[in-house]
Amino acid sequence: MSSPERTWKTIESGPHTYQEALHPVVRKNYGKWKYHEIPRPGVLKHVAESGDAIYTVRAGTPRQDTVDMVRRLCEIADRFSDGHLRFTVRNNVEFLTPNPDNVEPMIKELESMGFPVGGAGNCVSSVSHTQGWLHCDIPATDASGVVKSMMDTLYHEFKHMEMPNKVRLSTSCCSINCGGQADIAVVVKHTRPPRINHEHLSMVCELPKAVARCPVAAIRPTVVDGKRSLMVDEAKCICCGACFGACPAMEINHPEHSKFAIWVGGKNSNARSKPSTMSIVAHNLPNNPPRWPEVTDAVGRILTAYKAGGRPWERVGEWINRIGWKRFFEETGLTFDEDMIDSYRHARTTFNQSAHVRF
Amino acid sequence: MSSPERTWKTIESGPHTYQEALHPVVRKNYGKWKYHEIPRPGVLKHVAESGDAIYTVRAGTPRQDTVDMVRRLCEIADRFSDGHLRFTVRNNVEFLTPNPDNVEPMIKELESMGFPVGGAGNCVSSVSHTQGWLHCDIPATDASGVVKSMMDTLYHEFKHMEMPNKVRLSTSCCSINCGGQADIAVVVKHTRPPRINHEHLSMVCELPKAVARCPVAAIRPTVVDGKRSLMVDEAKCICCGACFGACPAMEINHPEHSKFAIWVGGKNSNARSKPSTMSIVAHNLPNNPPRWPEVTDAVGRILTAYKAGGRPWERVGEWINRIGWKRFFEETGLTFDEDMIDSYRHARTTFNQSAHVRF
Amino acid sequence: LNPTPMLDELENGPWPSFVGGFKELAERTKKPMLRGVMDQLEYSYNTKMGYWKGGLVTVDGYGAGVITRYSMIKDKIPEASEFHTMRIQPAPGLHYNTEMLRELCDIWEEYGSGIITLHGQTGDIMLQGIEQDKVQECFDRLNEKGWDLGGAGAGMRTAVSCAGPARCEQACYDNLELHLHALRHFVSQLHRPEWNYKIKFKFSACPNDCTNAIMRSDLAVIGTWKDAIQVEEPAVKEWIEKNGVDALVNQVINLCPTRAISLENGGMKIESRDCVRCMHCLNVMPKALSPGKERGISLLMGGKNTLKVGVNMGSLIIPFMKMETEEDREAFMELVEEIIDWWDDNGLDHERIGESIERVGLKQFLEGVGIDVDINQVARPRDNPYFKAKY
Amino acid sequence: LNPTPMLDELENGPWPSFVGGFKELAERTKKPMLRGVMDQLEYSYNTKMGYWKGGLVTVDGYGAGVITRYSMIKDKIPEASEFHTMRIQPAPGLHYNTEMLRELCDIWEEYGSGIITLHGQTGDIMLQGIEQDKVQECFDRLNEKGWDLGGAGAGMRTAVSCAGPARCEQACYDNLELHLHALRHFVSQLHRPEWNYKIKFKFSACPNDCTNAIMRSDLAVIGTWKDAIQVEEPAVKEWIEKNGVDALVNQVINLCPTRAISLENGGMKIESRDCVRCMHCLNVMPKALSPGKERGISLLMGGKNTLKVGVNMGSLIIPFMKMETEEDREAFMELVEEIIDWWDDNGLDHERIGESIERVGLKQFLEGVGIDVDINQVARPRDNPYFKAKY
Ligand code: SRM
Ligand code: SRM
Ligand code: SRM
Ligand code: SRM
Ligand code: SF4
Ligand code: SF4
Ligand code: SF4
Ligand code: SF4
Ligand code: SF4
Ligand code: SF4
Ligand code: SF4
Ligand code: SF4
Repeated sequence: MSSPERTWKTIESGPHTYQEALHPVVRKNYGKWKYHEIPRPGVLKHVAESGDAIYTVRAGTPRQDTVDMVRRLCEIADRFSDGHLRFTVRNNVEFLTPNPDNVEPMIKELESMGFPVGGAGNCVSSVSHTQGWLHCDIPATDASGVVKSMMDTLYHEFKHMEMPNKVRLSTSCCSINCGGQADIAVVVKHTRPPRINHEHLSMVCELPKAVARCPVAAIRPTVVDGKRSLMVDEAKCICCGACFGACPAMEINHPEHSKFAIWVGGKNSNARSKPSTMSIVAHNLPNNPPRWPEVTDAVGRILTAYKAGGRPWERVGEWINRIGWKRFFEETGLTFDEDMIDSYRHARTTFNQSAHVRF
Repeated sequence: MSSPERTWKTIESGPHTYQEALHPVVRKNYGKWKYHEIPRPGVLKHVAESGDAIYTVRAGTPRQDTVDMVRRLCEIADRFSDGHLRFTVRNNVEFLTPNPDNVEPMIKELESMGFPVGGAGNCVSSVSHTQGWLHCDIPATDASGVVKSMMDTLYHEFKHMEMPNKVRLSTSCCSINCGGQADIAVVVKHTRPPRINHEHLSMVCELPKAVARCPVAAIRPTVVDGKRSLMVDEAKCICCGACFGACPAMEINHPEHSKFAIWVGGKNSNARSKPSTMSIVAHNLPNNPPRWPEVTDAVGRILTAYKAGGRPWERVGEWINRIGWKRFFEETGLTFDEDMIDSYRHARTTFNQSAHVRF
Repeated sequence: LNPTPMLDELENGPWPSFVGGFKELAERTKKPMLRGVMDQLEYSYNTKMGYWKGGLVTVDGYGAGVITRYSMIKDKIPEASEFHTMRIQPAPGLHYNTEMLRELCDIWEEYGSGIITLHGQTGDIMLQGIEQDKVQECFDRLNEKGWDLGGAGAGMRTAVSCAGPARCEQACYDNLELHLHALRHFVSQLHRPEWNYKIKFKFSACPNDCTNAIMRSDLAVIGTWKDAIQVEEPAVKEWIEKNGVDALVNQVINLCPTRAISLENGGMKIESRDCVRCMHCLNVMPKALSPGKERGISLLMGGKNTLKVGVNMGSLIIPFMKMETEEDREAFMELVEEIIDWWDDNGLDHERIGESIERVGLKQFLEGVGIDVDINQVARPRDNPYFKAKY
Repeated sequence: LNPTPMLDELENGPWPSFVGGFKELAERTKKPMLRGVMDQLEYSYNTKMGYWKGGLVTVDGYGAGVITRYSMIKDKIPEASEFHTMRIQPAPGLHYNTEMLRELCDIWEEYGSGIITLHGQTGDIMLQGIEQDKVQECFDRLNEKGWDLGGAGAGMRTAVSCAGPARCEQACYDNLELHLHALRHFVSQLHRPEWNYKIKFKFSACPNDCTNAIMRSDLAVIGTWKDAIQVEEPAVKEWIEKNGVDALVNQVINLCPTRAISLENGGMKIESRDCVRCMHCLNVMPKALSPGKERGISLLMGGKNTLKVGVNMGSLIIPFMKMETEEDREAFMELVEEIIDWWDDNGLDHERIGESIERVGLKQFLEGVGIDVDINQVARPRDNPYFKAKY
């Protein structure tokens, strides 16, 4: 890799410094903010102890951006927020200005460029998602496409604050779920044990690594055509796909057998209830590009029910805990089935060990 | 066993019938009760839809009773409750009378015979306990003695309703805990792996049974003095005592190494919170007959703190959940230590997987 | 009586003393066995070890019901060399009339020590202290009077019921009747244990679970209801007037586990569909609130205490069954038969049914028995994608 | 551009389209790689399979930071036969000025495809689409401007911080500064991965945890406070006047997880010792309530997603540390070094630290690192007696 004509000596600086990236009003009131309000969808007003206020205008982006797009955002920042902007952990862009008069014109401008303003307060914000066919080496779908399809149907919910509380979505292109737990998550679910590409395997795989990767010890060494290879005990295999990450010959992906599952109730904040992992509520949904209608439909139903039935401050999982899983399935039209009963390591702790019951 | 001169032919009747045991007013209003009140400690008043009322007077017993005692209770029943009485699941005796005028005289009589009236409503009721040295084949202590010692110190609490909610206690003479989960439980805790009595073993033990009984596979077959025997991997052994139940040669009991642990927060009712298992809060307390002062002291501290700090309707475990384990340990003067961190099958589910924190 | 200085300490203090009782009995009856058992107990108090070992005593045709105890120190204390216990099944709900009890006492004094435990934790009357050669006759005399042995060993066990409809406004089914029915149904398997391990019923007529069924029984039959809580508005008003809105909020609304109750204009409003039948608000306001009218049972399975796997609370398996008629009870018996068959086929030796379900899998258990999957069976759907479904 | 009918469908609809963006860029810059990558993506949309395989590209002296992608169908579509990603660490809190961003864009357009992901889930700027022989020079140009590569492989990873004190009234520590400090401290282990597996920091300045630290990071540094919530009484009054007592009860009091808030004469009373710093009441009443004055961090450990063990939320390991001075930050770095040493000694290959802690035991981990046992580390003490203590 080393190029002889190189003149620059690497500075291992780690993260970029942040001071110069902060708006002067932010720098002045750093750590001295007093409260915030949400004067309208997509706009936050933070007031400092000093009495200073800063307005934040938030807009959605496709995440898979381009230099052209980024330059356009820079133009907005130069015009309306003194050359400062930031991104949120959910791929939204934010412009901070102390000048309330800049807010409306900036919104106009952003919208006209196709960046929807919203994503703040009790709305559906942008989807945290992953690489998919665009870049990853183990994906079963294209997260960006699923997300675009989904957000087209949730455009109104992004731009309005009509939900009981914040709604976080995520989408992931394999069971590993780089997109993370969320109120509602769309994640690929493998449904078949891996088929082993024996030819490929002998070339690419460190055998003991693949064996070690399996959480249920379903992979065993074997010999195929005189060459050392692996075999999968299909009765044991739980279709987790971990082996595929260790060895590309453990072919877990398949155009028809890689499906989608929908998950709900993930919550990472500590507000009220403790953080909670999400639960599966639908599986075997087809991987149906370019618009994945079955997936967007399921997500839509869940959101419709939550919007109608959630009480103020209830996150999706908290809403379900109050109304009960039974009613959740009734109201969304999804179906609870026996495979949704946990059978993994701590399954017992998910049994209903009480007489608490819903009818 | 069969005796030749036997004339009676067994009737496999199962439980005794109950109709004739019910007070006539109970029979009349069976299934038609409307509400109850607790007019004074140890007395319940149940009112039926018909307008009938029945008064229950409840009193403590030693549980390890005698025919003399039982006959005395029968006398009371004949005099004051039309020859009907019942026992509660916690060894208290109950007399049911429709006549309110019988209540006070009956209480006087019971107390004069040494049966304390109480145990109803928000009090400490009798202790659910076990066989101990009196009868069991695997006990490390005498539950009846511990219970008598404890209840002597809780006499006032049995007879008064000064607790935030019901308090259920239990006491067991080995880790098996036939006494069950309770708000506060006193249970023997083995602290040392079993010593194997090899001589005895060859005579009494079905070896594979003992091996199979161990939950952590710490028992292995071996040969001692030319005879088949067993050995214990002491690094693995978790001192559960299960093997001792299967084989009396796996000597887990020891005058000094069998200790007591105190547990809190067991709850079986579904009221409010789901039923909950109890948590260990003290261990290594000595097995100190005839009065076990260290044990009664620890129980006393917990009750004092609960009585002072619990809110109406909070059971012990619910009180702790509100105030937090940290304060529980502070207020009782007990000490949380590293062994109280779960290390068994579902340990992970007991970690504090949140930023919820108490100072 | 020999001196028992340790035990004598337990005669002090206000709580009724079992030692005092034993002594009184021994002095009156002069039974040597009583002196022996006290001497052995005193010896245990001194040496901090127990001295009983098991054995096998039973009655004609039965395989269980007597807990056999031989002394390991009979050379030192010969009077209590045998000290067996007869487990006797009381009436459901532990109801007695004095005649029943007096007969029991008389027979027991004749054949045994006169020590009676009311009651054992599993629900038996325990007649403690009898010699092997008196067991059969004692049993026959008791059996004549309607008493039968309780369970022990790897079979059906004696059951417990709460007071239930006999004296409780919360009762949602006739647990005494079902108890009688069920234990008679399994009477043979109770007397002749031949399963993997013990199995216990407990019958609580409402979710307050006054028999601790959820933790102490493999088959916990708990009363419940399907429709809305019955509310008597004037009594609610009365309660609020008496106790105040702060108490309403802090003691009722704020303690409902699913936030099914809201404060509305100073009054309470129950969103019935959010209610999980926990009983709390009914307990606080028994005059004002009662269980709904469509009543029945829930069946929870797998409760047991600590041994080997750690304490296991029963899990809700059958959310609701009507339990009013003889047919309802028969249908229930059929279900339990199927459940036990499954356990017989799938369980291991010394494995309680809850352990079998955990090991084999709840889904597999439900499929095996043919019980419908119901979301009430779990607290939540799984949080991992690690399954292979039949698609 | 070749026809991409499947992708074109994703240009419809109101949400901004990445396809539209790519096309615009491709049309303007005429880079063949962009046409290639769109053709390959279209091919994936048709065949429902992915066609990238990994490899090993990096820059001088580093062992990670570039995600290498070779096309498996380069015979069909040669233009995107290489399509590597450079992971770049942004400023903590994802703050930018336009100058920084413009420089980044200009360099990237010169050497790479011009596709930028803002941001990857781990917090990197992802510059997607560059060929191997341009990587070093591109990096050098970026590095000159203060940018450095992010993490990949079995080492320290890039971190994420929430807005924190820059724009949030809830911030309890300076997470941006600690982020910078920590990632610089571990910069070498980030660039040269040599541990068992990856390890991630995330920095949320309060328990709202706007970076999802608890689930997505092995080392979740979450702001908290020790003393009582600061209450501004007049603002509380104002809130109640505006929203009513019903809302106070149903939206605040009734949602406090530990029932730390009571209704008292129509007002609210916080029992500070019952508060677990969940943030809820502060979120509802930001004008009236603020975190206490004695602020610092909690450290949670072991968060990760599903792979192998099922999702694992981080567990509270260090309940509180002050985090104000450079010394505080240094003390924290020392602690983390010890933690990672323990993991290095005790972990297995491809085992995240949370998995190691679960396998080895929390008690053993605490002892190993020398962290004090604290009841806050567990939700409850154990419910089984199955341990052998050193007495
Ligand atoms: C900008 C951002 C942090 C950043 O530096 O990027 C942010 C900013 C704020 N968050 Fe957040 N949160 C942000 C991601 C999150 C996340 C993580 C995520 O979205 O992936 C969470 C955890 C989600 C979860 O639990 O899974 C999160 C959980 C919260 C909560 C707790 C919500 C709850 O009730 O559970 C609050 C409190 C609130 O809403 O009042 C909060 C509150 C806030 C406040 C009000 C804090 C403040 O006073 O400034 C900020 C404006 C919120 C808003 O959008 O209405 N923020 N917040 C993130 C915006 C994401 C977006 O573009 O939509
Ligand atoms: C008599 C008895 C049933 C029996 O047939 O034997 C019984 C009788 C009643 N119970 Fe119970 N419970 C009885 C054991 C239990 C048990 C089991 C135990 O004690 O081992 C429990 C479960 C304990 C647990 O959770 O571990 C139990 C949990 C309740 C509850 C729920 C308490 C809670 O808030 O968690 C109530 C509701 C209440 O207190 O209002 C209740 C309520 C009642 C009521 C008020 C029901 C009624 O309306 O008649 C009865 C009088 C209660 C009292 O003593 O104040 N009963 N009750 C038992 C008396 C035991 C004793 O002598 O002290
Ligand atoms: C007598 C009694 C205690 C008492 O004083 O009340 C008792 C006594 C014994 N129990 Fe128990 N258990 C008694 C109720 C319980 C209960 C409580 C209950 O049934 O409500 C439990 C906990 C609930 C449960 O079923 O798990 C209980 C859980 C055990 C266990 C552990 C079972 C498990 O799987 O966890 C054993 C061990 C075994 O069966 O191997 C056991 C074993 C024993 C043995 C047979 C000891 C042995 O293995 O040799 C004890 C005989 C003592 C004796 O000499 O009479 N006993 N045992 C109770 C039965 C009296 C009765 O018939 O009414
Ligand atoms: C790019 C990114 C998704 C995205 O589009 O944003 C990503 C992409 C990959 N992740 Fe991830 N992960 C990314 C954030 C995450 C996250 C979220 C986070 O960090 O907040 C997680 C869940 C949290 C966690 O750490 O557990 C995550 C959990 C995984 C795992 C499972 C780890 C586990 O122990 O559970 C793997 C598998 C592995 O490491 O073997 C993995 C592996 C991968 C690999 C390297 C696939 C592989 O094994 O070959 C993917 C490379 C894709 C590519 O071509 O670039 N990725 N990965 C994210 C990194 C971008 C960045 O640097 O900013
Ligand atoms: S979720 Fe799976 S397929 Fe998607 S980017 Fe992550 S590792 Fe790759
Ligand atoms: S998919 Fe998972 S369970 Fe199946 S063989 Fe691979 S690693 Fe093992
Ligand atoms: S707790 Fe143990 S020692 Fe006591 S009676 Fe039960 S089995 Fe016997
Ligand atoms: S005491 Fe328990 S863990 Fe130890 S050897 Fe016996 S059965 Fe095994
Ligand atoms: S369980 Fe219910 S019905 Fe039975 S006594 Fe208790 S409160 Fe009454
Ligand atoms: S019974 Fe329990 S769950 Fe139902 S409304 Fe009353 S308190 Fe709430
Ligand atoms: S985590 Fe807390 S401090 Fe950080 S942005 Fe969110 S609310 Fe503000
Ligand atoms: S911060 Fe949370 S726990 Fe503390 S008082 Fe407010 S709502 Fe209750």
